[in-house]
Amino acid sequence: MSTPAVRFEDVRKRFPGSVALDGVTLEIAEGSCHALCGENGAGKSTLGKILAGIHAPDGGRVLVHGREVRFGGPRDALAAGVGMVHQELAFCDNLSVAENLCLGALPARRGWTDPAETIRQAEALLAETGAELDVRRPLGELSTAQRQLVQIAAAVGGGARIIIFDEPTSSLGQHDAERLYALIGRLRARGVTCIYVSHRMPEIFHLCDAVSVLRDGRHVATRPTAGLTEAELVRMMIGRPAAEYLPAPPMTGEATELLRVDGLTSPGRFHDVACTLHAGEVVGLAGLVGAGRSEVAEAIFGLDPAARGSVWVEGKPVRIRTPRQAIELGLGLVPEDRKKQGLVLGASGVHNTSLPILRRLSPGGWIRRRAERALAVDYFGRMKVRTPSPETPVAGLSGGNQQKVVLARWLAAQSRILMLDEPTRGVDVGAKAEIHALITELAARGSAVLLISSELPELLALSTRIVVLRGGRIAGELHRAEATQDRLLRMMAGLADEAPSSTGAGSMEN
Amino acid sequence: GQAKTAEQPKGGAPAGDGTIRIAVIAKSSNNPVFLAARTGAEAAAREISARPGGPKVEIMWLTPPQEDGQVQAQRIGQAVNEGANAVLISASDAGKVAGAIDDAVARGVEVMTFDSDVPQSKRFAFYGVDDIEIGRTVMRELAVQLNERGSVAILAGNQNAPNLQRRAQGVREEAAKHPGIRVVDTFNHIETPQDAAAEVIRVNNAYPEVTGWAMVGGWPLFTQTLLTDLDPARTKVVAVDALPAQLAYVEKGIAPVLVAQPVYQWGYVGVQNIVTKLQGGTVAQRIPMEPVRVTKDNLNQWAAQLRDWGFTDVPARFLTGAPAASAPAQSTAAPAASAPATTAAPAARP
Amino acid sequence: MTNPPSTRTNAARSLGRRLMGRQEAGLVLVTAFVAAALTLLAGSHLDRRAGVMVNDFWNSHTLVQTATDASFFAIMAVGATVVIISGGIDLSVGSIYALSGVASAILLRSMGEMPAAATVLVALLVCAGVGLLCGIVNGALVVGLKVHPFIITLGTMWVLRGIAFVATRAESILLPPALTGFAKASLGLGGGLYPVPMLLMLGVTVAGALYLTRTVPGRHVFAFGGNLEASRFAGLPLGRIQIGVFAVSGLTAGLAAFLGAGFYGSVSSGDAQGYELYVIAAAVVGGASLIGGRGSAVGALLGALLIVLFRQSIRTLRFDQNYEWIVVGCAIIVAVVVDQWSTRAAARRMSRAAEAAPAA
Amino acid sequence: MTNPPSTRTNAARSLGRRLMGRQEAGLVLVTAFVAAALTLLAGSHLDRRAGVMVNDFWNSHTLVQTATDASFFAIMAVGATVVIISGGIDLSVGSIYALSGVASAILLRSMGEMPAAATVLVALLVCAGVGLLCGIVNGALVVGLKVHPFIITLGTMWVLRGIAFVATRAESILLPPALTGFAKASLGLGGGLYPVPMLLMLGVTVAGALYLTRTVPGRHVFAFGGNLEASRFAGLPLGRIQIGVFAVSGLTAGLAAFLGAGFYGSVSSGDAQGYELYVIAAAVVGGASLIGGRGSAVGALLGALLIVLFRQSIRTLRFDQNYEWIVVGCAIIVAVVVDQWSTRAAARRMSRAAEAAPAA
Ligand SMILES: Nc1ncnc2c1ncn2[C@@H]1O[C@H](COP(=O)(O)OP(=O)(O)OP(=O)(O)O)[C@@H](O)[C@H]1O
Ligand SMILES: Nc1ncnc2c1ncn2[C@@H]1O[C@H](COP(=O)(O)OP(=O)(O)OP(=O)(O)O)[C@@H](O)[C@H]1O
Ligand SMILES: O[C@@H]1[C@@H](O)[C@H](O)OC[C@H]1O
Ligand SMILES: [Mg+2]
Ligand SMILES: [Mg+2]
Repeated sequence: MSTPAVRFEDVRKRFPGSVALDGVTLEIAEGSCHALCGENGAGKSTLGKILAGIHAPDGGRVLVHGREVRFGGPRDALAAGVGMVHQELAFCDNLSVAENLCLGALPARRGWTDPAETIRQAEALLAETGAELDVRRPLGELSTAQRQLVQIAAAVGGGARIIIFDEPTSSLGQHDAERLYALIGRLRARGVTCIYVSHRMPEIFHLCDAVSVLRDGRHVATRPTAGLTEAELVRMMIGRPAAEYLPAPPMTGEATELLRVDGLTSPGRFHDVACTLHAGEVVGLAGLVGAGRSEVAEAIFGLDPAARGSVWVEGKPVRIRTPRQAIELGLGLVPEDRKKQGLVLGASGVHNTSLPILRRLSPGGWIRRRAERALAVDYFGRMKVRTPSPETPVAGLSGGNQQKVVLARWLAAQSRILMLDEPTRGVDVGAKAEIHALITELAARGSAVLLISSELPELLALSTRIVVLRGGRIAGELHRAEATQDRLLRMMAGLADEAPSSTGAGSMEN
Repeated sequence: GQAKTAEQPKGGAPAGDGTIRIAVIAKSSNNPVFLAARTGAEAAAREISARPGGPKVEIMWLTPPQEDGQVQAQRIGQAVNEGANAVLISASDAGKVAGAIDDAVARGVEVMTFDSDVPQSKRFAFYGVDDIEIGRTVMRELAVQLNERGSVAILAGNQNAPNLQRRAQGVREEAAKHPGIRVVDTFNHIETPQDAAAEVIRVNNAYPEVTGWAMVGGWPLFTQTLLTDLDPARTKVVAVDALPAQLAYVEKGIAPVLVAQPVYQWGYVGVQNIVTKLQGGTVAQRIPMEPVRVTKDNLNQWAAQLRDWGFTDVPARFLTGAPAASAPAQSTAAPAASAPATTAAPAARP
Repeated sequence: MTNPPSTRTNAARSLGRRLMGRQEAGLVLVTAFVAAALTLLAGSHLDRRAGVMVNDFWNSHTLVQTATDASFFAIMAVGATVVIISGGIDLSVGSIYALSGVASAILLRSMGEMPAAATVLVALLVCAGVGLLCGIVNGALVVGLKVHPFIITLGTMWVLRGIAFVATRAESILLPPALTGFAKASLGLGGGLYPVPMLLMLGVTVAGALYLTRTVPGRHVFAFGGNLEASRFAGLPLGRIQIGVFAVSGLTAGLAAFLGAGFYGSVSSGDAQGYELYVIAAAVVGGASLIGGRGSAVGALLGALLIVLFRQSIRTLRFDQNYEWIVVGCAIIVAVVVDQWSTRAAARRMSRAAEAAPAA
Repeated sequence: MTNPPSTRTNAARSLGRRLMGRQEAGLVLVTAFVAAALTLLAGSHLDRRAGVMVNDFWNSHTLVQTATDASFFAIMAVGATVVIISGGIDLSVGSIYALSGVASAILLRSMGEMPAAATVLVALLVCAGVGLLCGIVNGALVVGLKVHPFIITLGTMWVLRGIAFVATRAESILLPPALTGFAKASLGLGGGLYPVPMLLMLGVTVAGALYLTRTVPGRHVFAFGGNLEASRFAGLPLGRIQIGVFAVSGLTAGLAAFLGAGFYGSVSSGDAQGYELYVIAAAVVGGASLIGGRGSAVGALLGALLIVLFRQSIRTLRFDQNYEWIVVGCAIIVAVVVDQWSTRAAARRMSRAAEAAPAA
């Protein structure tokens, strides 16, 4: 334990538009699992990418096992035994899983690739993570969760001695997350050093020995997790005590029905889905990854041309074939992947906010730009969106703030029926609490919210009722009074109610 | 390749049904001068087919859409493969088609060139103007118009066309003989009327001293813009060719002289000579085409001629006084123009 | 451009800013620099009318002629910019130009003598209509067949020119003098100066700028090109947007053809062959990104002007004509590189300014 | 194609499968269909040598000629496919063709009389070398200046042709007969049949297919075009990959120029003008996706063959030549649409098969 596995010394990095790292100095002990925490945009990923050779620091030094390194690219880092599980799941969809897994060093003999060897190596890598997949499949066919597993296998399998996990569980359900925890345990047993970036508090305390906190690109503190409380950690991250990490459950009474779907079916995706949303209600939609939750929401929103079924809005039967019709009926959808589906990254916050309702702001097709800006500024203010200016392209905002812009869009559209698909994925604790508060407030003001989340505590805390989807069919429904994490998990997995769970998620509850 | 008789199977004998199929490959179908060549070739084919006891003649028009020597070579091969008896071609790039011509001849197909020759090949005859000479003529006429004094710009079309290059060379050679004339430069351009006209306007601004234009093709005068932009009192143009749109420039005195190629004859005379050759007759290796000097004096006659050659855009005002189709197109005789350079050269007749 | 604002110039400045961003300001500088260099390096000649020596480049005739040369490209480049912002490309504009011109000429010929105003109107309507129609066909094919715009417009580039060719058999067709009278109206300038092409170019640019920055369909084009998936989730009418951009591109090609038919007084099926590449180059030099999501009408105008200036420079400086291709090819690459640098520099400046000023 | 495998045919099948996927099988069917239709619809003529009537299309001369005509496009299309798989585009191949040919002709002229083998070798080395060099310049500019390949290769398209033009002063230059002797060698076929272009085309296609499917640099091209970010994360040498694809494209243009110079016996700076679009069209008809990540060398060959067949059909079926543009334009769009449909259908079949059989 004399020389640390990694030492950052006064590391600096600036991007056009922001200072990502402003003189970070910290050490990661050999063989430890070290958490990196901080708000969105604090610089966690940037620090990881510098270690993995993807970015070159503008200043400072990086020492690996006591020796200064200057990586010219990821290849150098891999050679020095540093691997990274990236936050963005980037793959070549046109190649097979096997080729993606071996991409950095494709097996070859005398200049010719060796497909059999590629498959063998890929299967070995995957076996390590416990994922079961045909490595010959094109990667494009995999679900998000499967991609996440492949990403992990790729980083872990390179024989790296230091591995950076950048929000590896953000797309994983409970079950797969447990497998990852086990994997990390095995890695540590082999003496591998892990750097673990996450916004999920329970994970950090469950997995890590020490935690370093970054704020605005600066190192705030490094502490052993033993003896640290969640509240203390949150205070270090956001610079003030978080009032309430999860808000109180919303009040409910029977109110007017805003949305009802019945017999909703999309062949091969989901079957016979029925549910009802009332004004003032937050209905949770639970399910394992791949259960079809996103697909259901997208189908309701008119994005699935193959979907059939009956839909009523405010009691009237409607046919929603395009998102446009959905928006006109007062629906809003915050999609699962904000960068791909939510935002025009190169456009300003104002333009992103007004996007679906531009026509309403533009009599005769001419945009009333003053009104447009005022609207955006109003909602940015209410939602505490942090941006240099409303005209700044949203590409330059942190993840949490980007998510708030997507939410602001539907508030500005006055949508009464909101479907939120993983609204806090990859969002830091502070922003998460604000989004939670907002959901509660929206319901209180008479909107109906359909909340899709893979984080059960979030679902349990916010929902009035929770509908569980399994394999594209409704597995059941639990009222908040009867819902517990354990019951939900069993229902999601299709287990009998009584059997006790072996990989208790309960172990993660603080 | 001379005097082959019909008994020899390799002598380009007619196909089984006795039809003579002649592939005509002009430089590009985008160039209006070749429109008349096609009309001429088809007229000759009709006439010969109508003769009692004469062979049936069929024209295969295989002109590529854009100038490309390589494509022309390919089309020669295709014509041979599809049973053509003869090929009539105006080469975009002589070097490129020479091999294909020789291959065709080796496979028993007669080849004749027109407009743009391939002298190094085994083609049996060429029919067309002498390009160096026509360039000289243009410059000689221009020198007269300029009273032997002034700066001249040469407009030369596509820089890769060998016949146009030779014409420009002829212009320069002739200019050297006129001490009062200075050539400022040779200007190439995309061969569309609008691009050519834009080039003339640009050069006029950049070289204000230019008072004479020697054009080895008529392109910019297919537009009307220079009718207002060139002042006949100051600038004189002499151009090769005299297509319908160019006539207004003669009328206005901007282009007092056009050195016209009787483009219809390319096809008409070409087909006649090919048939003569296929039937065992003798054909001269070089059949000179004499350019026609078009001026105000023979403008209406020329206009009527153009109409008879198949052009649809001859301005009506030039056609009113003219004799209704004095049938010059039917014979191979050139229009009876009074100009000195005018001679008709129907070379070989069966 | 980043000086502290003074109240006096504020009004004019904000007007300018409405149509022109930082990006375009950089291009204006480059264009001005090239023009200044040409003026300095050019010789001079005696103006016969005025009887004084004038600069070979900086004289009203050459300037108006340069603007005229640019006008055809610029008008089409505005349309091309719209397509490029949407992430597409339109290779068929040269052919649309030819077909629109040919269609109007054939129609006018068949209609016989007409009053001047009627002639101009018919020509305008036919050119614009045919251009628009071709554009809509392009768009509908792209949307309906789900084939990359490069291939669709490559196909229609051949097909449309083929139709124009079959219709004319490569003959050039003259247009009635009324049309030339319009396109070459002196509007009081006199002396062989024709301001109409320049004015039409400015008009189309302003219209394009307003369309792109101030209308809903224009804004939708940016969203479409910026992120197609997000545009779908935001309920934008994707098919209509994509058909729209090609319609605009076709329309501008038709307008350019109207201008060209009038100005040159004749049309042929070979017109504007190869212009598509110049037009795309102009749009990109003007700051449009071929990846989509970025571009401006004013930039397109400036891009076209710059390319024409480069070509002009060879003649003005009396270089050997043979080097034209080499010069233009190099200049385009250099212009795009310079534009990208200045854009990046502007972004850096902006971010530094944003850092200095606290969040709004 | 989805029948259960039988052991007997397995070996041959797996060999075929290595070079040809489901995608190409569809194209082979389309090509065969077009050829069959042409044969049925074509007339016949007397073969003067053999003295028998032969089909206008289905005769050894026409077939070899069609393959020869396709060979130049096909060789370049293999290179274009590599660029397109990487997500790029190369507009300069026609100019590289011209410059390579011109360079070798000038050099051979200056070297005077040489033995035949030496002449062929020098021409091959110069053409391939110049092509490769131009390609590397393209790639280096794209990588170094961070400018879209469309613009870089548009610029070099003009510049390289300009250089060829200045070097030749637009004259066409003849090549020594040794070269023609090589390109037109009968290889025992005789009777005016020239198999060399066809063989070279097949050779380049097989080399291209092996490169793309079986070598590490080839797989890297797919990765690069499939997802740039993922390729970066995997530590791939991005700059080298991108320079590499343009180098391959330049090389194939140089090889096509070598073939063309020999076969036609002369070169000029105007050679292969506009071929870039045919070549790209061939690659896309052959299944390459302009978005990147998809394409094959065998597809490129078939695409080139199909386009040449479409052009051929106008003559074989005795349509008026004037309709060539219209026919080719329509055919290209139709071919790409058919290809996309069959690809989608294949994907559906495959996914259905995958659903039926549980994952291994
Ligand atoms: N490639 C880039 N270009 C420009 N700015 C960047 C880039 N990468 C990161 N940034 C900026 O650097 C800052 C730090 O980003 P980073 O991704 O390291 O944050 P993070 O702590 O990982 O946040 P999150 O929790 O949202 O993942 C942010 O302001 C971000 O916008
Ligand atoms: N791009 C894709 N290609 C093929 N199948 C897909 C794709 N995306 C998702 N699927 C499949 O569709 C089904 C539903 O997936 P989806 O991820 O939308 O479910 P979900 O319940 O919303 O889970 P998540 O937590 O990821 O949002 C799964 O069987 C998944 O494998
Ligand atoms: O004969 C010439 C022809 O070859 C050229 O291409 O166009 C103009 C004509 O004068
Ligand atoms: Mg991050
Ligand atoms: Mg989902």
